[in-house]
Amino acid sequence: MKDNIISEMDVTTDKIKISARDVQVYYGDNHAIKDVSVEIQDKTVTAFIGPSGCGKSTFLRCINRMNDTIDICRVEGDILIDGEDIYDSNVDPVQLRAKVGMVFQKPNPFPKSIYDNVAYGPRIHGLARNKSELDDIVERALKRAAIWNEVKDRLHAPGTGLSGGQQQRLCIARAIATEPEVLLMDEPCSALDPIATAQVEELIDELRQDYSVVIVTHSMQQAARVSQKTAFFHLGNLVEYGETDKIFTSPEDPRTESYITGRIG
Amino acid sequence: MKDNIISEMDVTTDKIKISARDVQVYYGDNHAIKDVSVEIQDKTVTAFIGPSGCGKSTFLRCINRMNDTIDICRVEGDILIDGEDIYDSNVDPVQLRAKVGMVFQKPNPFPKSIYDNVAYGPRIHGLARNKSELDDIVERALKRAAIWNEVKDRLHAPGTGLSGGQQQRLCIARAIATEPEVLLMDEPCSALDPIATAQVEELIDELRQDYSVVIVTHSMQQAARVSQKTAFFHLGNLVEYGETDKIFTSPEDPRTESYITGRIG
Amino acid sequence: AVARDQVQVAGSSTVLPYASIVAEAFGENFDFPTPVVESGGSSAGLKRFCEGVGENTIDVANSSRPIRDSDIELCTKNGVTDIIEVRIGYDGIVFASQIDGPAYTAFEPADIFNALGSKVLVDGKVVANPHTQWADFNADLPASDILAFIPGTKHGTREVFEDKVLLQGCEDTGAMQAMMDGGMDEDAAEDACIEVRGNGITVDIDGDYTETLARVDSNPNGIGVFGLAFYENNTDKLKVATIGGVEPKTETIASGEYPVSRPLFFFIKKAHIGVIPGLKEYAEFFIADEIAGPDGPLSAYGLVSDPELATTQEAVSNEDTLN
Amino acid sequence: MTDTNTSMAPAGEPKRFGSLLEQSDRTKRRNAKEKRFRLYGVAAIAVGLIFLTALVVTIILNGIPAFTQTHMTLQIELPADKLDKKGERNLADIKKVSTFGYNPLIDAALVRAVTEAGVETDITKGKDLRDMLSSGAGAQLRNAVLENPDLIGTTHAFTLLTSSRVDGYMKGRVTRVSLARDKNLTPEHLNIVDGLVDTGAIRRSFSWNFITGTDASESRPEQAGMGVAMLGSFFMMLVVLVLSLPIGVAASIYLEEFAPQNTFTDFIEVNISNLAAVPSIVFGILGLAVFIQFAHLPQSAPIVGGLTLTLMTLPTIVISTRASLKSVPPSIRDAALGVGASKMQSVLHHVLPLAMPGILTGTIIGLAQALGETAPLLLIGMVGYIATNYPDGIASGFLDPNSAMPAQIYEWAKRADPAFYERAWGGIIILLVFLVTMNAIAVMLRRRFERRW
Amino acid sequence: MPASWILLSVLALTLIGYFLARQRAVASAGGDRRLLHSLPNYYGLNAALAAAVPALALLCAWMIIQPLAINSYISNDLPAEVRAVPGELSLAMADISRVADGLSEAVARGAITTEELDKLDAEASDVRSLLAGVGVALGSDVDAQSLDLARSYRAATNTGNILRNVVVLLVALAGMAIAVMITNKDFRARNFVERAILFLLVAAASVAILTTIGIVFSLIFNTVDFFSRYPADDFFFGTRWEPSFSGRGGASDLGFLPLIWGTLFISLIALIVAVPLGLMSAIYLSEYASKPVRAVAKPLLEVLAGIPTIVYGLFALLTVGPLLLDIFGRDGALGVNWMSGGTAAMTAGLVMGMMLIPFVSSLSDDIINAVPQAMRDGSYGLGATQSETLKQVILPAALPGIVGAILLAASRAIGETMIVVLGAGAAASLSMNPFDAMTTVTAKIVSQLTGDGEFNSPETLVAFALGMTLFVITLALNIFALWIVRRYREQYE
Ligand SMILES: Nc1ncnc2c1ncn2[C@@H]1O[C@H](COP(=O)(O)OP(=O)(O)OP(=O)(O)O)[C@@H](O)[C@H]1O
Ligand SMILES: Nc1ncnc2c1ncn2[C@@H]1O[C@H](COP(=O)(O)OP(=O)(O)OP(=O)(O)O)[C@@H](O)[C@H]1O
Ligand SMILES: [Mg+2]
Ligand SMILES: [Mg+2]
Ligand SMILES: O=P([O-])([O-])[O-]
Repeated sequence: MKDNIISEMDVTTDKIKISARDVQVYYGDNHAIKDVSVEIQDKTVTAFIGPSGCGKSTFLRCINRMNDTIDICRVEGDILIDGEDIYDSNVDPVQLRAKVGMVFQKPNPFPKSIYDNVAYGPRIHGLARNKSELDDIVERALKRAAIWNEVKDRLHAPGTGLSGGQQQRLCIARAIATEPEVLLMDEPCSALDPIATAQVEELIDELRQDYSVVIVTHSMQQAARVSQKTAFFHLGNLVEYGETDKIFTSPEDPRTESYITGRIG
Repeated sequence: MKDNIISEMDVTTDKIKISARDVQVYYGDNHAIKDVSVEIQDKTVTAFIGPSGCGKSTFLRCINRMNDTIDICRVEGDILIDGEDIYDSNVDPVQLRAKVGMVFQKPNPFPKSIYDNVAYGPRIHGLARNKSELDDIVERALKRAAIWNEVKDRLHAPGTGLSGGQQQRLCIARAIATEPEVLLMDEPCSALDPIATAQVEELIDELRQDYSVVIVTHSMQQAARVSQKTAFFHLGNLVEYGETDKIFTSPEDPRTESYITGRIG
Repeated sequence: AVARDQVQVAGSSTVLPYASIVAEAFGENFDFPTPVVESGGSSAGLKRFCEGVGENTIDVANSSRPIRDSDIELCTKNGVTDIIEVRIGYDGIVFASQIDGPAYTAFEPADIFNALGSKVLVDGKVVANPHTQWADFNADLPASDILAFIPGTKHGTREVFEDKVLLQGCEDTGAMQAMMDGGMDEDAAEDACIEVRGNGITVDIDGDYTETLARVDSNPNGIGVFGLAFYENNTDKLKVATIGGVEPKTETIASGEYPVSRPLFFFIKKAHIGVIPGLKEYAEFFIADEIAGPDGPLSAYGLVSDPELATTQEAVSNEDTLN
Repeated sequence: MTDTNTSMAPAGEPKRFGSLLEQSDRTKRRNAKEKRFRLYGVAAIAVGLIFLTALVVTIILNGIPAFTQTHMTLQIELPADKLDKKGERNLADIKKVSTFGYNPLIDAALVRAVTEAGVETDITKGKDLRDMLSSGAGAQLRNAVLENPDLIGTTHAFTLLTSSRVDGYMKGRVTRVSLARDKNLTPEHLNIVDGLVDTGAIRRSFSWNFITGTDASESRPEQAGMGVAMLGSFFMMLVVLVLSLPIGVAASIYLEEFAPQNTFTDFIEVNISNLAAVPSIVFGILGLAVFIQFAHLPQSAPIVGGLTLTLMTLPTIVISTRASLKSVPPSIRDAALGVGASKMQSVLHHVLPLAMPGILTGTIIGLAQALGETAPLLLIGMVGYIATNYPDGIASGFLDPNSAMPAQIYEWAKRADPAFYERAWGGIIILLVFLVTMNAIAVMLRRRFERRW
Repeated sequence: MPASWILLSVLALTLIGYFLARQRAVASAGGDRRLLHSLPNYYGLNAALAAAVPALALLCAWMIIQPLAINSYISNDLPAEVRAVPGELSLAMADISRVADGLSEAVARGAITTEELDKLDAEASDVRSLLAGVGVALGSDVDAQSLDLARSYRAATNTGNILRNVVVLLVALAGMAIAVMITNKDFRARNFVERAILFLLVAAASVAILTTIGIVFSLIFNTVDFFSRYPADDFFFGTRWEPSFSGRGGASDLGFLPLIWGTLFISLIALIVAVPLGLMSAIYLSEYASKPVRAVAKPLLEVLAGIPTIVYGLFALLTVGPLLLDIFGRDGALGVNWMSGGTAAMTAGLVMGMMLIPFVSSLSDDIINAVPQAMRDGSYGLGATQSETLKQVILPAALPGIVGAILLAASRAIGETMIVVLGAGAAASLSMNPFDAMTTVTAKIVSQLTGDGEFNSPETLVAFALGMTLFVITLALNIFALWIVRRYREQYE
């Protein structure tokens, strides 16, 4: 087993990958995200923390326009990825989502086999030239999501027959199989045991070498361990955003501080 | 805000509430629970820990016969509650489940209003004599599940429009509203922030005064904080079961030890 | 489009049996394909007939009623000007009841009117029909409940029934005169005469004679109104009543002794003759003596053959059109 | 917090849960309710199935006799001087003898047969004896001779259909008493029939003609068959299936998954449900106006029937498809979109397969309804005396005048001769077999797609 | 080359386009399909669509336009008096085209050579029997002018066909070529193909609108005509339905109220039968029944939907009606004398209800089955019985679909004809007694339309007004239903 505390590799750059300006989100009349502006760097892990219901998932879903699918949801403001406004009418949300992958808060495997769950993305994006390449991609994704050993003998059993944690890892495998440039993960370890959590964290750190990762988590420790930047949300506001170290050691906002110090997780 | 570390109240008795003997569970050919025997005491919080996919949820679901609903699932062995075999043909699973409540791993609010979600159990069990009594029950349950403040203004909005953590607490409120004698909770805090987690833990401790609580968790700290007894599962086997303190400080089985020491969560 | 090579006929379901018998024999004996004979009602048939001239319109319309001015108007509007009218014979209309039921074997129009009219003459006064049994007004008739299944108002038969039976009965009983004396004008009195009681005593049948038969079959007291051909095919279930002492038979109807009948027709578009293969041959074959004559298959099936068939034959072979 | 503790378990309150092994009163009540509810379910299905059984038994009892037919075998002399006066065996000459010309030959043969059988009878005229045979007998002979002119001058054995009354007698429908006032046949004829049955000349056997044959005129119920109408229905259903399923599913997908929520789509939605309520006869009016009068498609053609029924079936398929698309959980769509599938891909790859059972149900019900529908066919001219010519090819199968099974049944049920009534029920059996075969395929497909998640 | 050949050629080009574009796309990415914007199939499909769609559209248009064009070209040579009358013109043209087709047939069968055909003289030879020889029957002999015109008709058709084939093939080729040319690895093929598919979806959805427009148009003129002959007040608010024969002076009462009353009454009875039975069946099948029971019972119930309605009608008339009469009739089992004849709203309603069971049961069963297991688990976990779960969780979740199924059944009930004609009796009445004879709007549409009345009389035209009015009423009901469903819709997850 590897060292539990993952060594911080110095790969962060200063390049801005995602930049949000004055984002507002409404669910009908409910103003869920208020005036959020944030710049997320490339090759960095950014953690979103904050109390339940504060809008973390909502903001995350804005970044790959998953909110488009909720009828009553309205998004205002600009979000730029690589300098391009993703809410521009010319942007194809499909291409956007291929570039910005997502792991949802509630595991949602397709009612298909485990193999097909993972192979789906590579298939529609044409990432494999042939069957054996596809097999390789699936295997690698499952391995990186630390679930390969548990499912390697039942790749063709339905993905919905897995345990909660297994489903969560399956969904992670499914998301990374398409090799997105940005990966949005909404509480990816909530149902995972410590060892699996460590493996996923290791994966996140590895992904950071090439990609930009945004992760929502309730575990301060996890945020501290994997992220370089942290954003603290509260009641729809982005209260504080900065270096993870700084947020956890000397937060500027009293709300941040009281949230951090109340830590027990 | 209250103290984060909940004081251990000494209410444990030695009365055996649930006793399982040689339980085997199969999903088709998959032998998911192997030969598990365990005795769970009344007025105690028992934690089930173990790596993802080891059978915690499966075993938990055996205790209130929720596995009956899975076609391919087969349960062997005896499980006794208050000395009565719950797999006896005379036992009505409905009555059993009223007595043994459950919070599921994936939040599953009904597509109804928040109020109706919580009022559902009390209504079918006839716990309220009139509307205002029902209102009281709902309010109390929501308060105890630490979600009252967030939803009190939208009690008649759909429960499915809540955030992940809110849904989880709603499901907890729904389960405790029926006042079961045994409460089975499958990772009840997985989507909760530290403060909400603390509140739920407080609730669990309070419930212990009268009831028996079984909780599945991936957080060793949480297990250590809230439980008096801990069971460690591994690959379908119950590896070790005993006082929580003992399991965490001087485990007997090397597997337990390696799992515990690998802790990072 | 590929040119049409068979004669197309549509219209009355009363004429359909005869037309189909002819079409079948025509197909067997000529090199032309068997004509297509659609049913759908006289009115619908004439409407399609009058839709215009051309390949995609029908050639012949069967009808159980004469063509009316409004039909001709429609035809003219659409360019269907030369129409050959062919009367093929008569349809006898009979009253029949269940074979095991009471002896309804002799009626006068007055009896029917007294039984079914909504207002009748009782003791010199016009009153709402009080009769519940046939014997109430005619001791010769059985003492059984009045129940009649009469054609619905969509059927041409209903019109004949109203004109030749109810109206006749109304006049015979003096009810008509009494109504007119009571201040109605003639039209209003006629309308009052032909009004039936409803209320479960007269039942309109919108379906076919098969439905009437089913009703009669399950109601021993019921009498039904049928076409002669239908009755003749179901003598095992039905017994027929005489009207004015005359038994309905092809002979008595042809001679005019039996009063209730109506003529049957078909109409040909002259413009289609010579263009649609076999059209004229079909028309001539239909009214040939060996088919429509008293010994032909149509008569055997129940058509009352027309005593003036020869005139019709000549008109068809000359292609004489309506005025 | 502490105050809630005390209220949780007030001292002295009776324990809520007794032994699990015995049910509490409330549980008993609830379980009784449960049992009752379940019973309602069983009862509901039982009522439906009993009704179905009653229907099917009625149909079968009434319809089975239609599948057999009585024939008479006769030795018939075909004299050359009557059939081919010139003796050149020239088809044009032989054709000059009409079907009526063959009747005397049959008459003579009948007289001979009756004498040979040794039946005592008052009926001596061949013409009267011929009432025992179908009036199509002459045509059968003529066709045989035209096909094989060499028969002329020989005596040949023909198996001819008997008339519907004789057939009815063999089937027990017609009795001597019932013939007393019949003008087609007399009880006397039945003596002859009995005699000929003894000699084996009259036999009742399975009738393929009923399944494969053409319609016949009212004077020959014994000759009528369902075959051509069956082809008519087949070609019609082909059109309906090929058009209504894809169009219906496509329309539903658009409305349910792609259409923006606005008044226009509401308008379409209301429109579609409204079309389901439009009486089928109105679709007939529409079909007549649009396909025949406007588009100039041929009258009475299966393609027109198919198009009309397609329009009628569409709402059924759309409504059921939309309902089942709606029931696919949104998380499945999210999952697909999240890995970068396009909306179209998420629908085609995930949502549609999951909605398949409902779509197939709609198709089953819609097609079944279309298969059994008569009213619109009344207006586009597919009812009457039509199914008399076999289509000679695929194209003419769609374009030539034809009837359809329900229309043929409707037509037969109306006809005067009771023999047609029997055939109508027989036709219903064939229709049901057709229906069950069609459904079986869809049901099997549906079972493959059913799953719970 | 007949149309089927050209169709096959276009199809071939489509296939070729598919493979060429696919290959070209892959090649442009240097054989690495991962560099492509879309999956290779999309490039192929794009080219296939480009080849097929414009070409086929053109082909269709051409096939419609060419005969029209030739007709007008040829008909110029017809005598003026023939051309003046549209009917005669169409007949003359039909004759000419029949002769022309016959001549082509004769040439094809070798009964005559092309040279002989050119020299053919109508006076000298019997064209009619020549054509009869190849199976083309003519109504009359062919005169010289017809023969000439038929010959030019044939020539024009041949030329037109050749031109058509060439142009269509060129268009297909061009479409394919352009699509293949613009194919490269960055070309957004998927977007193009999906837009094309979306277009198809929209087209499919608009079929419904076209149908509605069609229905309105096929009813409206005659409806207007009706109202010009019969006062609208009397129609909409009349309480008597008593058509008589207009020959006698038009004393008909054509009141709509008794008919719509009968329609709603009978539909209501049918729904009272079908909805509980259907819903309970669905619930039992989806939640309680074992797999084999479900696999058998569901398709069996579906057979009920496919039995021709005339059979139900006969069943109502012959079996159910007398049975009810035995119970509710004068000397019946209950001795209540509510019913005076076997045909009644009740008879028709009951039988129709039976027919509608599968409409409710099968659809609802599918929808109930689609409610996620987590919902059931949630409820069972709280100690709910199966029926409580069903009634309070599953059914509300499945409500939109179930309402759809019920609406469908209601629609069928309103539109049903045969059962009513045979089962309900033809009497229009405003009675409150379900055991009275009644009739419905649709039954009257059929009977007035197929009856013996004059076509242009109010008695027949009323059928269209009835159809139109019913259409508007059901439209209103549907708008109301949509509103209800919107209000009570619950969504899971
Ligand atoms: N419905 C099912 N059908 C088939 N196999 C199942 C099903 N549910 C669980 N399993 C299998 O049974 C084993 C135990 O699963 P279980 O859900 O009990 O794990 P768990 O301990 O709760 O894990 P986690 O912490 O990830 O939720 C796993 O291998 C899982 O894949
Ligand atoms: N589909 C929806 N419809 C209506 N309101 C919603 C919907 N989804 C979320 N909300 C509301 O928006 C607010 C923010 O929700 P969000 O899911 O972003 O919270 P979160 O920060 O992810 O919380 P958690 O940690 O509990 O998942 C909450 O008040 C929630 O109730
Ligand atoms: Mg969230
Ligand atoms: Mg679990
Ligand atoms: O079909 P008919 O017009 O004769 O009633």
